[in-house]
Amino acid sequence: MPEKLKIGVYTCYCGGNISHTVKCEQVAKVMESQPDVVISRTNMSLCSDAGQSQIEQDIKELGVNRVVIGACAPSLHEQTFRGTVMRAGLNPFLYHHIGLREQDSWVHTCDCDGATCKAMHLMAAGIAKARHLQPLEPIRLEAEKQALVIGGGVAGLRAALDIARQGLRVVLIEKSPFIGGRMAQLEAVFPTGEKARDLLCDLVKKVAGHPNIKLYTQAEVTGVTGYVGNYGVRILQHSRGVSAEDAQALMTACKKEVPDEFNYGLSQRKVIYQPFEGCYPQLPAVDWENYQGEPISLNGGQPIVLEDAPQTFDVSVGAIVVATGFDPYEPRQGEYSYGELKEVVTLPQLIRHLALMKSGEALTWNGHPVRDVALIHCVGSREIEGVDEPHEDGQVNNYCSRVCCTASLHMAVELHEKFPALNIYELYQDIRTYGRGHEDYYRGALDGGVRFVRYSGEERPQVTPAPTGDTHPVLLRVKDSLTYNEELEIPVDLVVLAVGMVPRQIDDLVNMLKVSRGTDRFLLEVHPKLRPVETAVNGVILAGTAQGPMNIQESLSAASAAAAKVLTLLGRGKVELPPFVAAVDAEKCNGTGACVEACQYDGAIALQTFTENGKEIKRAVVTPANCVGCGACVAACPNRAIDVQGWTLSQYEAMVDAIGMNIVDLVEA
Amino acid sequence: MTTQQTPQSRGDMLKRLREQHAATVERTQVLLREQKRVQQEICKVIRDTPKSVPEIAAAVNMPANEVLWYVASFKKYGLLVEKGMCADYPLYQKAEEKK
Amino acid sequence: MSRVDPTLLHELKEYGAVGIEKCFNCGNCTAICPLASDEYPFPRSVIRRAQIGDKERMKSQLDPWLCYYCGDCSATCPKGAEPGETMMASRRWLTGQYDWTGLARKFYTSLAWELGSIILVGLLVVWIIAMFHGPLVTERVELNTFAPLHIVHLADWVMAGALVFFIATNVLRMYWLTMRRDGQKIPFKFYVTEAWQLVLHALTQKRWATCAADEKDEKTRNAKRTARTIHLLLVSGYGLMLVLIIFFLSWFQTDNIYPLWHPQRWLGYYATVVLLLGAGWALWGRVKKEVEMHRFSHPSDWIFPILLLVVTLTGILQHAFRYWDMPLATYYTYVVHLAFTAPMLILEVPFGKWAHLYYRPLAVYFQAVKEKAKAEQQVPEGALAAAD
Amino acid sequence: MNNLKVDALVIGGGIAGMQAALDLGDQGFQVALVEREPSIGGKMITLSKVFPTLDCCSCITTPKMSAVAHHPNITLFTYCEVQSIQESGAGYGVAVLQKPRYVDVNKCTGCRQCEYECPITVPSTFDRGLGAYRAIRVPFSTAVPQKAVLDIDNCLLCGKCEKICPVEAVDFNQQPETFSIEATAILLATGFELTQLGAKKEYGGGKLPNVIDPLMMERFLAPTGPYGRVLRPGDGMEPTTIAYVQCAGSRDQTQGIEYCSRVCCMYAIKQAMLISGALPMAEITIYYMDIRTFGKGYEQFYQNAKAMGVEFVRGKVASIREDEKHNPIVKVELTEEGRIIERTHDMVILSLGMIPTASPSTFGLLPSSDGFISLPAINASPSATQRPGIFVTGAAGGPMDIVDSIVTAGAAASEASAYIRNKTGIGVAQREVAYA
Repeated sequence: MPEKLKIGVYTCYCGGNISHTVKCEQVAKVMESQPDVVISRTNMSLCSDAGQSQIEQDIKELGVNRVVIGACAPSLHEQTFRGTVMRAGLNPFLYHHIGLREQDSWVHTCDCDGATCKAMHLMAAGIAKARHLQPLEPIRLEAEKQALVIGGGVAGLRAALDIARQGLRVVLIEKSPFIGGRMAQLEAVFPTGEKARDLLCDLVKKVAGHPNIKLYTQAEVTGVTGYVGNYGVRILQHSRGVSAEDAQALMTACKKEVPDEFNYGLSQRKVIYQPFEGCYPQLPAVDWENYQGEPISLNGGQPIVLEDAPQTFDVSVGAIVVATGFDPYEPRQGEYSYGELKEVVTLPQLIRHLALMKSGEALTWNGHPVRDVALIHCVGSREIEGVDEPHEDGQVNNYCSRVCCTASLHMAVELHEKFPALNIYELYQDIRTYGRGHEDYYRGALDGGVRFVRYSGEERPQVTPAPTGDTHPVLLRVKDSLTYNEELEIPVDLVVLAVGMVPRQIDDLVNMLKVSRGTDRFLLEVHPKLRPVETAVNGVILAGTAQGPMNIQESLSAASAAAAKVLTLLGRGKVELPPFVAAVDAEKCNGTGACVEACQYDGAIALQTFTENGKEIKRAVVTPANCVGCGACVAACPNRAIDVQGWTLSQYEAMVDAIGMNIVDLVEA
Repeated sequence: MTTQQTPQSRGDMLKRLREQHAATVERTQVLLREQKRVQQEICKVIRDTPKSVPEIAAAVNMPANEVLWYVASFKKYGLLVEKGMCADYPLYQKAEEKK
Repeated sequence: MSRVDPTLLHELKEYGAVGIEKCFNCGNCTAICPLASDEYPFPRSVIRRAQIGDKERMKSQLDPWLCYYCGDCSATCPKGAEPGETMMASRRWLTGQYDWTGLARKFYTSLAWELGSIILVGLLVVWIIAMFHGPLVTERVELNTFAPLHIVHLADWVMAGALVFFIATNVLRMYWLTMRRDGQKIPFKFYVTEAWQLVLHALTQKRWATCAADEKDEKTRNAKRTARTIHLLLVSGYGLMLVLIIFFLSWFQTDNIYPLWHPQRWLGYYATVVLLLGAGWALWGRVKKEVEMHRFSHPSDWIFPILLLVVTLTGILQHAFRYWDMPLATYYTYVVHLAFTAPMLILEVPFGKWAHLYYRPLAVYFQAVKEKAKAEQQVPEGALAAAD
Repeated sequence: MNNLKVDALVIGGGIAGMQAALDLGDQGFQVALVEREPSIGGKMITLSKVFPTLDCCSCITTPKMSAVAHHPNITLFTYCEVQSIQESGAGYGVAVLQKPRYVDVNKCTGCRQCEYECPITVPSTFDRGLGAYRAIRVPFSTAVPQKAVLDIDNCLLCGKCEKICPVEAVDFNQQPETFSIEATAILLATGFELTQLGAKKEYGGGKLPNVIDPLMMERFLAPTGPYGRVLRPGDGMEPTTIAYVQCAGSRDQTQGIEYCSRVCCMYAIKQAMLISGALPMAEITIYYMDIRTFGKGYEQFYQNAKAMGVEFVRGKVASIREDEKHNPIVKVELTEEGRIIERTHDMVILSLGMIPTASPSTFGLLPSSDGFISLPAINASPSATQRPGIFVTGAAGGPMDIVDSIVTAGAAASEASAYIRNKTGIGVAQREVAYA
């Protein structure tokens, strides 16, 4: 004897978001008269404690056994209300959520009656569906108590450490032969002036010495399968090429040199190399891309050819932390005369240039003394569509890179301290020294006599070679809004471009993980406030600048927050997946295999042979953990033998019927 | 923690508390009288026709910002309702007495 | 198009600018200033020109002279950039620019030069008197015997002539830099019709009153009013003294003792009192540093009031000695008095701080002339538009 | 009250504190959360909508408040103040003062009959003094816990509330009580306050009725606001020209605050957008020195506002006076043109800055030169403080927006959990974890 349906219907005002357009009281009134509805209520804010308590109370006291809520988007609060329903002792999937806000009130702000009518239809459809809801159980799976962290920069290191020191195992992989990432290329860091590599060393020491962390350098992800709690990740690792015994000798003997990316091409390095003193691992590595099989003679002996023997192995992890970091924006050829004038460099290059200089040495560039230097802000950031030339993908970097203002003022202060006679100009749009201690750099730069010139993004400064005979090699032209929009000419010896941040080239990884990017091309979180470090893919977590521009402090915080999420996910060794996956009705299935063909996901559905009454028959079998519930198989099945649980065809039909009802009938029902 | 009290002992307790908080009670009694007076005056002004805050302020001879505070309070507790606009000012009228 | 010149900022610092580099151009100072206008958006206009090193504009702008240093800008500056002091330093710098001899620049940027010149001129006066003075009558005070009136008067006129020459040539340069540089055509008639402004502002510093009138805080308002009143009294004091000495020297360099009703007595006493008051107030203010305009002091801010004070005091002493009939004391004080008066007038008036006495009213006058000319240029356009 | 032993104590029930408590509770730690107000929710629950997504604020906050209240691992203490923190054993002993609500929370159902019965009306701090509530009231409609609280300083002691209460929850006999919590780790989430409205006398804040602070504007924009619509507080007029004065409490030496408060640019822009929605005819001007829209999606948000017609004027407002109709008049140099203008608006919002709510010394910590808790390892362990086991999250560690607060909450929770595990020797595996 099936239990009697008792549907509770709730129409939320959403603090006015819905009720400003939709006449919620009318909707609730009409819903009251729908079949099986025992209670229909409205609430100012259903997700509030009081609202949730009301639902609980109705379940307990009125015996409500199906709950229909018309409120915000289900993505926002479906989970919240599942918890509410569950607390009251009802199966959490006996509840249906209708997005009245996104689907109705927000899109029909000028048509209150129409929106109210639509709300009635949507709610009636929800009630119709609710009549067909069946209790479901989430898919519970054992979770691997190990996480993969991709990227050995400061965020990756911090995330790995934070996960590991709480008892989970971590596989940390880094694409390059050495860990430390972009932070290793910095010298003093704001706002404290500490040495970047000292800070990094402390962190690396902890990571390297931690028993729960396995570190792989020169390694990258080549395949991802599985789901939260049970990801199978294939990793390819290149060989180091040298051993502890022969490394020094080989490095000495190696003759081939290439521009050193650690110094942004300002110096050369060998193809067997260590990027900087104190790097980790200390063992030099072979740069296979540039080495290209060139024989090396050790002490006049037989020439040796080093060989890369890449290894592939699989790891099982419960969650994946993406900490792939950023690249400094590389200006286009000719952008601010970059690449055309030798006197135009990027800020990261200047940092390396200063690091390479001996202490007490005068500032020179290209052999010439530098007396006047200009730093241009927002290079590759805050670009304007229709003004700035689009990048390869047709987009412009319309975001702010967040760190460049403070970084370039930090540089200005440092330059002023080291070279007091230097004239420094900062060409900016807005000074964004927002963080703690950052404004001090602005003040420090002003106190040090740095001149500020404010340009508009619509008219960026022009960098041109100075006419022959001028006192300086480069002439900047800029319309300065601080000088009443007059055009200024600034003769300088060096132009420094404060380049922004762009995401790393990780298209393969993005495709493998099926995570999405925002319009800024950085990886996208689910919601900046509700789930700020999680991606839409369960178990894939973001840490650091892969998500967007951040400074070191912020990267560390984001990485720790990511670690907290991993711990919450994997801490108890189990994960729960939503039950909205395909289910085969054995009675109806006759093994056509159409579903298997239609399925896009590995191992989600397959034909299996059963013996029934002595006959061998084929039937489709779903592996719930691999199914995403897309419904492709449902459409393909000629026998209506497959349904996606929670979204069955009969439910759809009931909803369509309700949607199609005449409003008068609906009201009079 | 609260113990079950008889009405008699409750009355005694309140009396005792009022003695303890004599200064507060005195101050709030003055405040109450003032609030009652303002309420009566404002309600009188808007009993028949809806009025804007500056109009009420002129009628009861009080600063407009103070009147607005009272209006907000009366609105919250259902003593008056908004009744349309006059230029940039919303109009308020006394709510009908609930029976 | 102007070319940025980083040296101007350093130059201004030599003229005593403080904090000018701290300015991040928020515009607070200009908006808080009761005297700034769209045409003269100072102090930031001045600060900005200085920051980018636009020397030509710096030279040609009247803005620094239109400021009376009420100090609102400095008091409310969010960055502590002391805009008021930048205006002060710009006035010194401009004085140096107007002055073709180069002495003003030397005096403002080198204390040794300024003090040295004062001492030199003082010693010169002493030497001249020592060489050419008349007989020393010791029985009674006979100043005119010691320093014959007609010679002193002649020297007076020669000095006045020199002053007029230097002032006139510097003023001409000021006129050239500020009125002719920007290519605006200014009909001569406005120089005539607006001339009254020059007199009015020289005598009353009328604009200064605006600074006080705008002030909301009563204490600050009173302080501003006091500052203006005392300054006015001071100006009236030395103005009067100058007139008296140049045209009525015979009243002062005399061996007679006039009765109290005589203008020599009461005018002299009035001038003496206000000079003492003004110079003393200025010096005391600079010691206390309570009001904005006195928080920073360039050497030139000290030297001028000190000279004024010494000159006044020696004047009083000399008067007293004659009263008490002390011939030698009178003669020596007279020498000392002249030894301070001469450098004060010769150096401070055309090349020093005192130059603002005429540059400021001139700037107000020029501003008025410019505005008239601009208004006239705009009227026909408007009229034409209306006719269309 | 009995003494309580927990793994972590979170001080402050704003968004950062709630999130940190949830992150720790979800990992199975026992957490106590102490909030000085009668309800959790902090500043965030008073807001209208939040940037850059323009989600309605209660949609984000109220479920978190509810989750905190229902979490099996979180014990909530509202209307409590931390009095001292002493080192004790493996952690800290914290003395907490429970202020009397004069309402028995175990009995109160939040029916609000007492509130309707109460004869005394007082300015509502939730509405920043511009709305009203009664001397006994539920603090606001979505308060957690949904329990009444009696303001004894404005109480007539007439006893009406006690009489009407259907569950006899009103208890005039309640006394302040002190109890102690022993915690291995402490998370400070004490948040921020705005600088004083009247701090810069040139702006006339607190004197001119139509010059207000941004949290007041949040209340006007919120659907539960005091007027139910945007009106200016001076006379109830629907404003048509509205100005924002940026850096009214930050980056100003004369106010002793030289740092940037980090959120003001975005909240001004956000409010401008919301006003444009509520009052389509409104003209909104934002007077600024630098627009600091640095976060993810913020620059685009700024550009959208510009495209919507919000006017951005570069210049620091020097002074505000009013005309005879109490319309504020703003004086500012248009720095890009060198013109000085005086512009009359119906209403001016001073974008005040952020200062810490609690003095760091309360927790035995030294403040930094900016007054916020100093972060000794900002570039290594950004939530660590000078005392081991005490961590900071949200605006207590410097001005911060909600997005950053939530991330730092996760970070502080992560640091705290590692610390607790290290201190107590409990690994992830052994921990008996209770889940919601």
